[in-house]
Amino acid sequence: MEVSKLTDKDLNLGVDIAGVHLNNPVMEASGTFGSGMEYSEYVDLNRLGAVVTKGVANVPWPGNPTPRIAETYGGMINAIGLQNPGLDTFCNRDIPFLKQYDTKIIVNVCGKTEEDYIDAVEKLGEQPVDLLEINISCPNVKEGGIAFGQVPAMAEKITAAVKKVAKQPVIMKLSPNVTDIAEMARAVEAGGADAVSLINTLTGMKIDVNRRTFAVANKTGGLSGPAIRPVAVRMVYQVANAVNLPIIGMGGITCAEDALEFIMVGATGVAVGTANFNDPMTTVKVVDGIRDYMIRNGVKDIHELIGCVK
Amino acid sequence: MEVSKLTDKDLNLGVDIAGVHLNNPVMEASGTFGSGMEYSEYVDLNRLGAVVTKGVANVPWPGNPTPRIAETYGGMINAIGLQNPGLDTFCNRDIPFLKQYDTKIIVNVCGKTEEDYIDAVEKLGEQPVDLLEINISCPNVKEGGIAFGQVPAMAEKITAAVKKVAKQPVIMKLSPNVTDIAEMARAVEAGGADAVSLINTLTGMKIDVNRRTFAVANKTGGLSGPAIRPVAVRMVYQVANAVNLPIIGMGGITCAEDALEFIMVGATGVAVGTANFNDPMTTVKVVDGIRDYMIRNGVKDIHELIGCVK
Amino acid sequence: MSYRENVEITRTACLADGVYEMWLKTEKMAKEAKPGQFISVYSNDGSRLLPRPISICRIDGNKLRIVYRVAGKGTEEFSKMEAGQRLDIQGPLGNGYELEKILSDVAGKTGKKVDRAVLFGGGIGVPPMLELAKQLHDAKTCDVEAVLGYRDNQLFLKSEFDEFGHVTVATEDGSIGTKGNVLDAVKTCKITGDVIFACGPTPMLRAIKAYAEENSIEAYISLEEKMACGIGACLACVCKTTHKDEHSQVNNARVCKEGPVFNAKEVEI
Amino acid sequence: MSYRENVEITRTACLADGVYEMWLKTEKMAKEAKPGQFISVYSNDGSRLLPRPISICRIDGNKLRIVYRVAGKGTEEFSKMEAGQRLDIQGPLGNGYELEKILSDVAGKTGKKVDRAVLFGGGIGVPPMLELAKQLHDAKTCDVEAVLGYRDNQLFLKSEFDEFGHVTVATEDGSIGTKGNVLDAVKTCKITGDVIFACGPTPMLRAIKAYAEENSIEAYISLEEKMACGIGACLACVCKTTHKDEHSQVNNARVCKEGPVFNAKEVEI
Ligand SMILES: Cc1cc2nc3c(=O)[nH]c(=O)nc-3n(C[C@H](O)[C@H](O)[C@H](O)COP(=O)(O)OP(=O)(O)OC[C@H]3O[C@@H](n4cnc5c(N)ncnc54)[C@H](O)[C@@H]3O)c2cc1C
Ligand SMILES: Cc1cc2nc3c(=O)[nH]c(=O)nc-3n(C[C@H](O)[C@H](O)[C@H](O)COP(=O)(O)OP(=O)(O)OC[C@H]3O[C@@H](n4cnc5c(N)ncnc54)[C@H](O)[C@@H]3O)c2cc1C
Ligand SMILES: Cc1cc2nc3c(=O)[nH]c(=O)nc-3n(C[C@H](O)[C@H](O)[C@H](O)COP(=O)(O)O)c2cc1C
Ligand SMILES: Cc1cc2nc3c(=O)[nH]c(=O)nc-3n(C[C@H](O)[C@H](O)[C@H](O)COP(=O)(O)O)c2cc1C
Ligand code: FES
Ligand code: FES
Repeated sequence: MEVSKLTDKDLNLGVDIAGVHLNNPVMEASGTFGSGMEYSEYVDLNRLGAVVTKGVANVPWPGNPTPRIAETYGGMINAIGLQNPGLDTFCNRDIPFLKQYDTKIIVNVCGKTEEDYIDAVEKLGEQPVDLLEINISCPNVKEGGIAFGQVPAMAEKITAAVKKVAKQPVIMKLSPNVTDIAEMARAVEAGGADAVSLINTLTGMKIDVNRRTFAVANKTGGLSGPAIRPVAVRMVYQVANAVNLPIIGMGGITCAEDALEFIMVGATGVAVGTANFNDPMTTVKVVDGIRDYMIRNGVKDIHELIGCVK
Repeated sequence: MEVSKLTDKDLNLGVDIAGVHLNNPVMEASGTFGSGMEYSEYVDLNRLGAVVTKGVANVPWPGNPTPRIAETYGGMINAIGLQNPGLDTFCNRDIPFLKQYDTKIIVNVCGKTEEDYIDAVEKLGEQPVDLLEINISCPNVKEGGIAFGQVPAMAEKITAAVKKVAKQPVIMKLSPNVTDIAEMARAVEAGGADAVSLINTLTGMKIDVNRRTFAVANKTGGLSGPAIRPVAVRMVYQVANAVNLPIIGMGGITCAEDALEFIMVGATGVAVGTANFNDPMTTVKVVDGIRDYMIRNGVKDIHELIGCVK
Repeated sequence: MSYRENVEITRTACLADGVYEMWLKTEKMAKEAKPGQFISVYSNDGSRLLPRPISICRIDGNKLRIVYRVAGKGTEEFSKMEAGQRLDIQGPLGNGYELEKILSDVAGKTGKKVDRAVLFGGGIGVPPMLELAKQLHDAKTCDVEAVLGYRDNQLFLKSEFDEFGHVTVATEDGSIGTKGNVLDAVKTCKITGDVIFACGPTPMLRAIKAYAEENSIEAYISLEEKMACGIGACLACVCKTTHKDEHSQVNNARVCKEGPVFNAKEVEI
Repeated sequence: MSYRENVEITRTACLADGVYEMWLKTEKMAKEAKPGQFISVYSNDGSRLLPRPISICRIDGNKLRIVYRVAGKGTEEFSKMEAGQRLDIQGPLGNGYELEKILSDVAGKTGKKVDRAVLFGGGIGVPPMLELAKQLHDAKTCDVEAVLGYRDNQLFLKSEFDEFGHVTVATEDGSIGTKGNVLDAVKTCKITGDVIFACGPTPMLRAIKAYAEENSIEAYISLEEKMACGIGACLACVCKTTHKDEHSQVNNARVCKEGPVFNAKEVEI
C-alpha cells in the first residue's frame, strides 16, 4: 500500500457556503445540540465549521407534551414540537455565547405562518449571525412548517418572502417526506434560496405494544439517525443533480465515512444530528476522520471529493 | 401480575383478507423468500398464513447487474431489478410446490407496462392461487413500476385495468416514496382494489467511500429492514384512517412486537421481509410470539388488537 | 463538570428477580458525583443509540454502583454483562442533592432545623436513596428515616439502609411490613419528619407531593422522563413547572438538567 | 441439508496481519460439510443484519474452522471474539466440491484419469483450498500440487498444505518464492496438472480461466458476490452464466446455491 506524504498543513478542508467561509464542512444538525452550550463541555466548538442552533421563533413556543421521543431501531423519533425560548432570550443569551468561538453561526428559524418567519428573519438581520436556515419541514407542529415543505409553490413563495427581508444568506431546509425532492429543491432555488440543507426527519410512528398506545404523545414524530442515511444520501444526490446551490447534507451521520458519502454525492457541508446523543464527541471525530481519509488517500483539497461520485 | 387462563385452543388468530381466510396474519414479504422452496428447509410453511411469492412477470426478466445489494445501518438496500423466470416456469414449478402446503398463495406480479400486468394477471386467472399482489412500487426498474406507484391517477388506472381481468382478489402494493400515502390508497380504492399492502422499499443510496463508487450497481436501491419500521407503521396508520380496505402491513418486522405495532394501527395481515435474511425462522417466531402475547394479555381474538391504537 | 468514559465493570450481581447491580470503575466521574444524580449508560449494540439514564446508587472512591431493573432490551443487555467487560457511560448528570444547601433552605423556610429526614424509595426508586441515606448519616446533622416500598419479600438493598438509619418497609403483597405502599406505611407506623426525599413511580410521587403539601413539609422528588441527550440540549425530557424558568421561558424544566430532583411544589406531575 | 446453529467458539488465533482463524463447535453442520462450501456468519450487533459468508477451511469431527481477513465492521467484530463466546451461523451452504463426481467428470471429458490436481489459492482464497487438499490427499487418487499466492512473507496455512502435497509459493513483494502471482509461479516452476481448483481475487480467477482454456484443462473456480439470504431465495448473488440455467431462465446462476464453485467455462467473469 502506498502511503501519501501529505501532512495536516497541506490539506484544505475549508468550504464556502453562499459566500460564507467555514473552516471545515462539519457542523451539527439543528435541534440536537441546543446552541452548543451544553455540548461545549465535551466539544471544542472552535473545531466546528459552524454551529447550527435549535429552531427559534419570533416568540417562545411551549412545544409538545411528553413523551417527546422514542428510540427506534438504529434511530429515534422525536416530536419536540419546536419548543424554544423566543428570539429575545435567544439573542441575549445564545448568540453572545456563540460569538466567543471561532466558528460560524447558523440560526435555524421556525414559524407557523409567513408572518412569523418574516418577523424572526427581520429581527435576526440586526444580529451577528452568518447564515439563516429556514426550517420549512418540521413534521411536529400542526400549523405551517411541513405544509411549506411539501408543496413546491408554497416552498417557493415562503423562500421569496424570506429572501426579501433577510440580511444574511438563506439556507432552505427541505423535508424528505415528498415524492420528488428535486422538485422541492428547484422550487426554493426559484424562490431565491442561497443554499439548501437536507434532510429533515422522515415522519414516523412507534407503538408501545404493551401499553397499546403511541410511544410519543404527538402520535407521529420525526425519524432520524443512521437508519435513514441511505434515504438522505439518495436525496442529496438527486438535489445535487437538480439545482445549482450549495448543499448541507445530513441524516444519520455517525462518522467520517458517513459524512464522506454525503460529500461524494455533492454536499459542501455536512451536519451531525442524532449521533450526538450517542456520542457527544461525534462532530470532532468526523472532522478528524475526514482529515485522516484525505491524508490516507492523498487528497489535498476537500473539493476533490465534493460530488466525485456521479 | 395476573396471568390469563387462556390456552392455545381458546385463541383465534385467523383473519380474512378480501374474502380469503388465513390461518394467521403472518406471511413473508415478496422477494425475500423466493417461492418458499429454499426456506422450507428452515420453516414449516404450513405455519404461515400465506406465502407471498417473489415478483413474477409475464416473461423472464434478467434483473440488474451486481452488486445488487448493500448492507446499511439496521437495514439493507437492494436493486435486484425483479429478476424472475417468467410466468410459465413459475406456474409449472412454484405453484405446484406451494400447493403441497396448507397455506394461502399470494402471487406478486410486476410489469413494465399496463399490458404486461394484464397479460400476467390473465394467465394467473387459470391458476390455483388465492390472491394477487400487484407491485406498482418497485423502485429498481426504469420503466413502469414506480411511476404507477407515485401518481394517484396512474395508480387508479392500473388498478382498474387489473381488476377488470383478475379472477382473484387484488391487493395493490403501495410505494412509500410519496408525499401523501393516504391519497395513493384512496386512488387504488377508487380503482377497485380489494386490499392494499404497504410499504415497499424507500429509495436509498449507499456510497463505498473507499472505492468512491455506488455500493449497488444500479446506483439507487430500495431500503428495507427494521431501520424503516417507523415510517411503515406511520403509513399503515394513515392508510387505515383513509380507506376501507384490509391492509397487509410490512417494513422492518423482526419479531412479534414489531408485527403487533402494525396490527394495532390497523393491519389485518403482516409480512416479514428483510428479517428472514438475518434469521430464516423469523416468520414462525412472529406467529408464536403473537400467540404468546395474546395469552399473556388475555386477548382471545386477534381482531381485538387490529386497529386498537387510534 | 461531567465526563464521557469507557469504563470497566468490576462487579455485577442479581439482587432480586430482574434487579441487578453493577460497579463501574471510573476515571473522574465518581469523584464529582452527588446523590440524586444519574449516569447515561450506552448500549454496546449499534441498533440502540440512546442512553439509558440510571441513577447513582453508591459512590465509593473512584467507583460508582448502579442498580437497575430489566425493563427492556437495553437493561437486559446490561444484565448479561460480567465483570471485566466495558461500557460507555456519561456523567455525573443532573442536579442531584446539594445537601447542605437543601437542609439550610428547608430550615430557612420552616424556621426549624431539620432533625429528621424521611427518605421514600418505591421499587426501583429505592437504589437512588441509598447514597443519600449514607451521606445524611455520615454528616450526622439529622436522623434518617427510610420508608421503602417493594413488590414482595425480595427487599433488595434494605439491609444496607439499616446501617444508615431507621427503616420501615411496605410490600404490595403484604409479605413483609405494611401491606400497601410507602404512604400506607407512614400512616401505620406514624412516621414524621422535617423534610422528604422521594424516588419512585409517578403515582407514588404524586401522592407524596399531595401529602407533603397537606402537612406543610418540604419535599424533594426525583422525576423520570425519556431522554435523548441527557445533558440539556435536546428538550426531550421536560416537565411542567409552576414558574416560568429562565432557560425555557415556557414553564418547561429539563429533567436531565434542572432535575431530576425537584422541589415538589415547583413541578406539576 | 443445512442448519442454523448458535455455536460456541472453541479457539481463535491471529494467523497474519489482519487474518484470523476461528474454530466452531457445531451440532450437525460440520458432519455434512464439504470442501468449497461456506457458512453464513451473523453479527451479534443488531445494526448489521446480513450474514458474512465465510468459506470452510477445515472440517474436523463436529468442528469447523474458518479463516478470514478483517475487511470491514463485521469481520472486525469477529476478530475480537474469544473462545467461549457464541455466534449464530448457518450452513453448510453452496455446492462445494463433489470430489468423486468432479474427478470422474474430468476423466470422462479428457479421456484421462486425473493424476495431479493443481490447487490455486490467492490471498484470503488460500484457506478454502486446505480442506480440499486434505480430502484429495486422503483419497489417495491423485497428487496435490498447491500454488499459493501471498502479499508478503506471512505465509499463513502454508505449512499445513505441506502435509497434503507439494506446495509452491508466490509473493507479491517477492520476499519468498516467485515474485508475482500464482500464474507467474506456474510458469517459473513449470507446474502442470490435469484439473485446476482455484479460489482468490477476481483478476486471478479471470487469468486462471483464460490459462485453463488455452491449455485445455478443466478448471473449477470459487466465486464471490454480496449475499443477503445465502440460501438461494433473494437473487442478490448472481453471476452471468454461458448457458441458460434451469432456475433463473436468464443466464443468472446464484453463487450461494449453484455456486460458489463453478466450472470456469460456464461463467462469465
Ligand atoms: C433520571 C433517571 C434515573 C433513572 N434511574 C434508574 C435506576 O436507577 N434504575 C433503574 O432500573 N431505572 C432507572 N431509570 C429508568 C431507566 O432509565 C429505564 O428503565 C431504562 O432506560 C430502560 O431501558 P431499556 O432499554 O431496558 O428499555 P426500553 O423500553 O427498551 O427502552 C427504550 C427507550 O426508552 C427509554 N426508557 C424506557 N423506560 C424509561 C424510563 N422509565 N425513564 C427514562 N427512559 C426510559 C430508554 O432509555 C430507551 O431510550 C431512570 C430513569 C431516569 C430518567
Ligand atoms: C462464498 C464466499 C466465501 C467467502 N469466504 C471467505 C473466507 O473464507 N475468508 C474471508 O476472509 N472472506 C471470505 N469471503 C469474503 C467475506 O464474506 C467478506 O470479506 C466479509 O463479508 C466482509 O464483511 P465485513 O463486515 O468485514 O465488511 P463490510 O464491508 O463492512 O461488509 C458489508 C457487507 O458487504 C458484504 N461483503 C463485503 N465484502 C464482501 C465480499 N468480498 N464477498 C461477499 N460479501 C461481502 C458483507 O457480507 C456485508 O453484508 C467470502 C465471500 C463469499 C461470497
Ligand atoms: C431531537 C431533535 C430535534 C430537532 N429539532 C430540529 C429543529 O429545531 N429544526 C430543524 O430544522 N431540524 C430539527 N431536527 C432535525 C435535524 O436537524 C436533522 O435534520 C435530522 O435529525 C436528520 O439528521 P440526523 O439523522 O443526523 O439526526 C431535529 C432532530 C432531532 C433528532
Ligand atoms: C431483496 C428484496 C427483494 C424484494 N423484491 C420484491 C418484489 O419482487 N416485489 C415486491 O413487491 N416487493 C419486493 N421487495 C419489497 C418487500 O416485499 C417489502 O415490501 C420491503 O422489503 C419492506 O419489508 P422489510 O423491511 O420487512 O423487508 C423486496 C425486498 C427485498 C429486500
Ligand atoms: S434529554 Fe435532552 S434535554 Fe434532557
Ligand atoms: S444470497 Fe440470496 S440468492 Fe444468493
